[in-house]
Amino acid sequence: MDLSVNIAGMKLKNPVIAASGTFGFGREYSKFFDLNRLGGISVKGLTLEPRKGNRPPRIAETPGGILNSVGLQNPGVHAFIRDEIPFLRGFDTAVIANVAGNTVEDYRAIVEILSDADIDAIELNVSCPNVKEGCLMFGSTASGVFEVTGAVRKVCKKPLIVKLSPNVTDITEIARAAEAAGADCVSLINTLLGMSIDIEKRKPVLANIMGGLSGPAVKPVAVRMVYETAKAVKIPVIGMGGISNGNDAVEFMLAGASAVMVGTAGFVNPNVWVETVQGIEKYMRENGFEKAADLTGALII
Amino acid sequence: MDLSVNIAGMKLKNPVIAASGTFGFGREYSKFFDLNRLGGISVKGLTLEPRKGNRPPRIAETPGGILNSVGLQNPGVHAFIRDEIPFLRGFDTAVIANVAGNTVEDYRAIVEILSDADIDAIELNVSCPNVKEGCLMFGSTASGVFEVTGAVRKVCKKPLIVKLSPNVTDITEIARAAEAAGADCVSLINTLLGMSIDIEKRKPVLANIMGGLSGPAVKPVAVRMVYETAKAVKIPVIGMGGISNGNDAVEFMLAGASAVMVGTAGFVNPNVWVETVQGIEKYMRENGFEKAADLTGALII
Amino acid sequence: MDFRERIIKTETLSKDIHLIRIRSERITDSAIPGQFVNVRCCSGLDAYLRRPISICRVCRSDKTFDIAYMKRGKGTSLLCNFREGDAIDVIGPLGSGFTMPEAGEKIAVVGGGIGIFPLLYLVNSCNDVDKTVFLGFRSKDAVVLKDDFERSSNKLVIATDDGTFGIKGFVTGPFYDWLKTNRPDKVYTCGPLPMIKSVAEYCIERDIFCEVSMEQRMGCGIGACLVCACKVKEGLDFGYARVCRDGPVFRAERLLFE
Amino acid sequence: MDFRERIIKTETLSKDIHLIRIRSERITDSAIPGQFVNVRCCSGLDAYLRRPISICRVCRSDKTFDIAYMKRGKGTSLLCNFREGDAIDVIGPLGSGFTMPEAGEKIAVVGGGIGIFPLLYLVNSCNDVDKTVFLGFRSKDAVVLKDDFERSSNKLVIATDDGTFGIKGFVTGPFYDWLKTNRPDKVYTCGPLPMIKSVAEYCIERDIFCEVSMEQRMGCGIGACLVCACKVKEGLDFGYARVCRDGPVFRAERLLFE
Ligand SMILES: Cc1cc2nc3c(=O)[nH]c(=O)nc-3n(C[C@H](O)[C@H](O)[C@H](O)COP(=O)(O)OP(=O)(O)OC[C@H]3O[C@@H](n4cnc5c(N)ncnc54)[C@H](O)[C@@H]3O)c2cc1C
Ligand SMILES: Cc1cc2nc3c(=O)[nH]c(=O)nc-3n(C[C@H](O)[C@H](O)[C@H](O)COP(=O)(O)OP(=O)(O)OC[C@H]3O[C@@H](n4cnc5c(N)ncnc54)[C@H](O)[C@@H]3O)c2cc1C
Ligand SMILES: Cc1cc2nc3c(=O)[nH]c(=O)nc-3n(C[C@H](O)[C@H](O)[C@H](O)COP(=O)(O)O)c2cc1C
Ligand SMILES: Cc1cc2nc3c(=O)[nH]c(=O)nc-3n(C[C@H](O)[C@H](O)[C@H](O)COP(=O)(O)O)c2cc1C
Ligand code: FES
Ligand code: FES
Repeated sequence: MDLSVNIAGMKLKNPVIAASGTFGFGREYSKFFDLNRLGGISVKGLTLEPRKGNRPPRIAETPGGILNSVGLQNPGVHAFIRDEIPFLRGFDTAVIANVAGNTVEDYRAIVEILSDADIDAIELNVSCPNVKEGCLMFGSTASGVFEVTGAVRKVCKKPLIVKLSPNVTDITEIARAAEAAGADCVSLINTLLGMSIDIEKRKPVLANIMGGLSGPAVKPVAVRMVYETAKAVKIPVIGMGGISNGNDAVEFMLAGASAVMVGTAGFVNPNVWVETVQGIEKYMRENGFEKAADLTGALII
Repeated sequence: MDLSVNIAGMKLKNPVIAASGTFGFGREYSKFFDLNRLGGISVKGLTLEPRKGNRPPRIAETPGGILNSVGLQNPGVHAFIRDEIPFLRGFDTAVIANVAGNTVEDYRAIVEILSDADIDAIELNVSCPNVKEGCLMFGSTASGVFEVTGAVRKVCKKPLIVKLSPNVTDITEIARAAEAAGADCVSLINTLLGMSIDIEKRKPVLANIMGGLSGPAVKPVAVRMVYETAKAVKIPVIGMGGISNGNDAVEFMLAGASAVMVGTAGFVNPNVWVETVQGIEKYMRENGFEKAADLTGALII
Repeated sequence: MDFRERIIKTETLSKDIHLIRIRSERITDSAIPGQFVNVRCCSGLDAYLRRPISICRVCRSDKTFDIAYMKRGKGTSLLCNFREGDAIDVIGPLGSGFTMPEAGEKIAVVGGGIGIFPLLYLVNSCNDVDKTVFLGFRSKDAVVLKDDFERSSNKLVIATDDGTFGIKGFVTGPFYDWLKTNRPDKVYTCGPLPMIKSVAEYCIERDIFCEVSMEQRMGCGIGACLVCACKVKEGLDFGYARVCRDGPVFRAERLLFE
Repeated sequence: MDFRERIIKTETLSKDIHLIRIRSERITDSAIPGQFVNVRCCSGLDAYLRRPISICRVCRSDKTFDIAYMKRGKGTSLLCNFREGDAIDVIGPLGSGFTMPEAGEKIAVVGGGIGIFPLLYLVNSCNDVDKTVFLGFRSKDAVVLKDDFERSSNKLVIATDDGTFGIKGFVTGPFYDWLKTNRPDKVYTCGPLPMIKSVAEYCIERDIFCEVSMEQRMGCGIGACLVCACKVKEGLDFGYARVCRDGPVFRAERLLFE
């Protein structure tokens, strides 16, 4: 059986990638399992300069999911290149640099820097709901996504993944804008904007008031958007949102995803990434799939 | 303690309303509890002519929620007036006629008919995700909502509630359009568009492929949208989406809702409506609120 | 209203089939064969919706009833954790029941897989009736409640898909053979779609009274949400009836199988 | 990796406080005072995230450790269902521990509410040290583990908010009184924010070594997700450290209380 998938010019040994922001730069989880078992790692969202992130509390538990409002706390792209890439390159797994900015110029600058770094792909986060200005604005309109993707494309020497926000009326319009502007791949979904209130304190649980919803609760919305997007664009789609096991991953692949990312579920079960790979394998074996790539879009309508 | 609330010219004995589509015309649940205990009932979505609805399966269970694709099966407005209003009027609870159509003309015609019927308010469903054409299209743009609300307003002699779709980039823009066109109130959220796949059959669980997500899973998205909307408009807001008890209802009211609707949770617990009223009462008692109306927007930021 | 009742015993009938006996005056006082209960499998979100399970046996004297279920997905797996003495939240009895045969009539009952459970309650409940029962199972391991059916019927025919028990093949085979020399007053069927469809059509062609118990995914289970649609004739047109309230038992003529 | 361990016993310490003793070589072999475990309270969605709970006692010889927790919300309520013999999924030991005092040193420990649990493991673990312990509780009913603290400290002072046990008022009162005539080498504190903030500031002013164990809502619990932020000094600026990995124990000087 062949678990490998080719997307956006990368060959991944399997379709399971750690989702950005849930996996740091891989160091912590490397103590729990062998990172070589992952198809890839999308690192914590990077910005040009270091960012402190938002005030705590930054997390709230909701029915079947969580809200987070980390707000892009990160050491900046230079520290990433200096301190983290060498560590990540110690493993045979694709390294995807997730990036964000406030202005088109920010995005262009960071992508230019990363284009010369030893990474496999760049994932453009145009959809982070947890920062006041910047990336959420780009991600919520087709023109915004077109503009930032186009600007970045000119300087990007790596495969370019654009990560889409689910907080939009029509995800296909946004995905097509990314494709038209030169994206090699789209990934979705980022978190759904949500809010939770502590009724005893009469205050929002998150200091930031709102945060991004992820985890099992969002899965049906994510699967729907992946399905719609995969039909709307020709470039490959990376699916995510609530994946907790191999069956969930298969669901996204049948809906049209070429690979998947897994995040929140790892907080509960640090084995989730490895188990997801094993689960996909088991499904393939039991259902007569030779290649993981054949799962993509194999839904019968 | 005063549980009553005034919204859109109606006086409700308490802020808890049965959500449209989950409560039929009240007959079934009347065998489980005394409908007099409800603030109001929003009936199953009505159309001008009877509708058959979608092919089954029409429901899928998802993590912490459900997808439905009933597709507005209903006996038509005339049968409602003839057969159901007399029954509903046997109870001292507000009757809200939830209506939908394919064209502005449909909406106008049904509202005109209902304006002379013995009901308390009309809830315009411009946001049903389960019918191919029609109401979803209106609900997803501010101009569509403005158009249909405006057309209906001219002939509507009852308090007019416009029910908003959460499947939009900016809910406040849509809510403001409804307000500008003359709505007396907005209710939200309708269901989030979602999809679920049976990986053994490799087919969508729902015959309709996609359906509307409701239940606890959507609560954080709903609370966020109620919070945003209540700040954006001056007309009252009815909040819903995943409410399962009094604490959830209080969460929506603190976020800005003047009343709440409860639907899906009743499938699991037919006592949920009564328990929600009791739960609000308990919270008020323990937290020194004299009037339920004082809960509205009492969030401390 | 409180729907919690006490579990009197639990039993494993086969690898995948389990039985729960519940004490409930509310349910045993009014239940009729063909009805079901809607069971909460956990108190939280893990199997959020209730699961519809047929009433399989009722003992009015000691106020207990049985449900038998196959362990399949999340909900039924959680049901396996229930133990004697536990409280279980069951709404019911729900839905329409079978039209009971008159004394002296001759009936045939055709059940497959989990469809046999409501039929046991049916055959248990009719006296002075000539009852022939046809049951289909996957294989020998899956055969359950054989003695119970045997006791309360005049004749019991079992078929298994793989021939490891009784007649090999679908249960419809021996039933149609039997029909060549027998004309029942009423036929009742419940089980996999291809089976019930075939039985229904066969009976309609021969103008034999036939009732079918249908399955569909449910929301409320009481008729309010319209999710449990079942395609039925409405005059010259079609419409959707509610399995939970208009059914689960329907006259064969009314159904439009897809 | 499998994080399931066996529960050796459960115990109710007071109305709201419960203790679970768990056998785990993995955890007892490496744990140090101040560390915590991240506990899965159910296998499903009802309390989705793990809950961080301090290690309260370790017995290296029989490979067991204790956690004590207050029943508050969904997760801790579910924890109350666990019984002797059950498996429990615990990741740990996690986080930084306290700087242990040297032999011959004099320490003071100031704990309030659920903050007392990691402090018990601390005082239990240091020998040849002069230990004075100050514990604050809401009221008499809430006083737990008194004998344990008494046994392993030189002096134990208890205060209750309502004066139903020990000294009336906040525990900081007797601690500051004690400081007038005593100068500890190290002070350790854990508990409600106003308390730890006051203790930290008091010690900083007097240039006494002080370590504070912090609480924050967590996601991963291992340092990967950055949700458990705690405001700390970074040069002349501030930054956010991770309670789960950079803490939960921090030097008082490093913290910026909000
Ligand atoms: C009127 C009626 C009577 C029934 N009687 C019995 C019985 O006596 N014994 C028995 O073993 N089974 C019976 N079933 C089928 C039983 O309801 C399903 O097997 C069960 O719901 C599966 O739940 P799960 O959690 O194991 O599966 P999951 O796949 O986890 O269920 C997911 C969702 O789909 C629904 N679902 C899945 N399969 C079915 C199905 N076949 N029919 C209806 N809903 C389904 C579930 O209720 C749930 O909402 C009956 C069904 C109906 C409609
Ligand atoms: C390092 C550390 C050690 C701790 N040690 C102990 C201990 O030994 N004994 C004890 O009783 N408690 C301890 N706590 C607090 C304990 O984690 C919370 O009481 C518990 O998480 C509440 O969960 P719940 O399900 O009851 O509440 P819920 O309100 O249902 O929890 C909802 C979410 O908020 C989080 N949360 C709620 N309160 C807190 C809190 N005070 N701190 C962190 N997260 C919180 C939960 O983990 C969960 O993710 C510790 C906390 C930390 C950070
Ligand atoms: C704590 C946290 C931090 C995140 N940070 C980022 C980020 O920096 N960049 C990004 O593109 N997505 C970020 N995400 C979104 C995830 O990558 C992913 O899109 C989302 O969580 C849905 O997947 P999941 O349900 O498997 O977690 C973050 C998610 C979480 C929970
Ligand atoms: C089975 C079902 C049918 C519904 N039908 C309608 C409808 O006809 N009209 C409407 O405006 N909303 C309809 N809704 C949406 C609900 O009224 C409500 O907006 C939504 O379910 C969120 O609330 P809840 O989570 O409490 O169910 C339906 C929801 C469900 C689950
Ligand atoms: S399940 Fe709601 S109508 Fe049948
Ligand atoms: S909880 Fe994830 S970094 Fe601390």
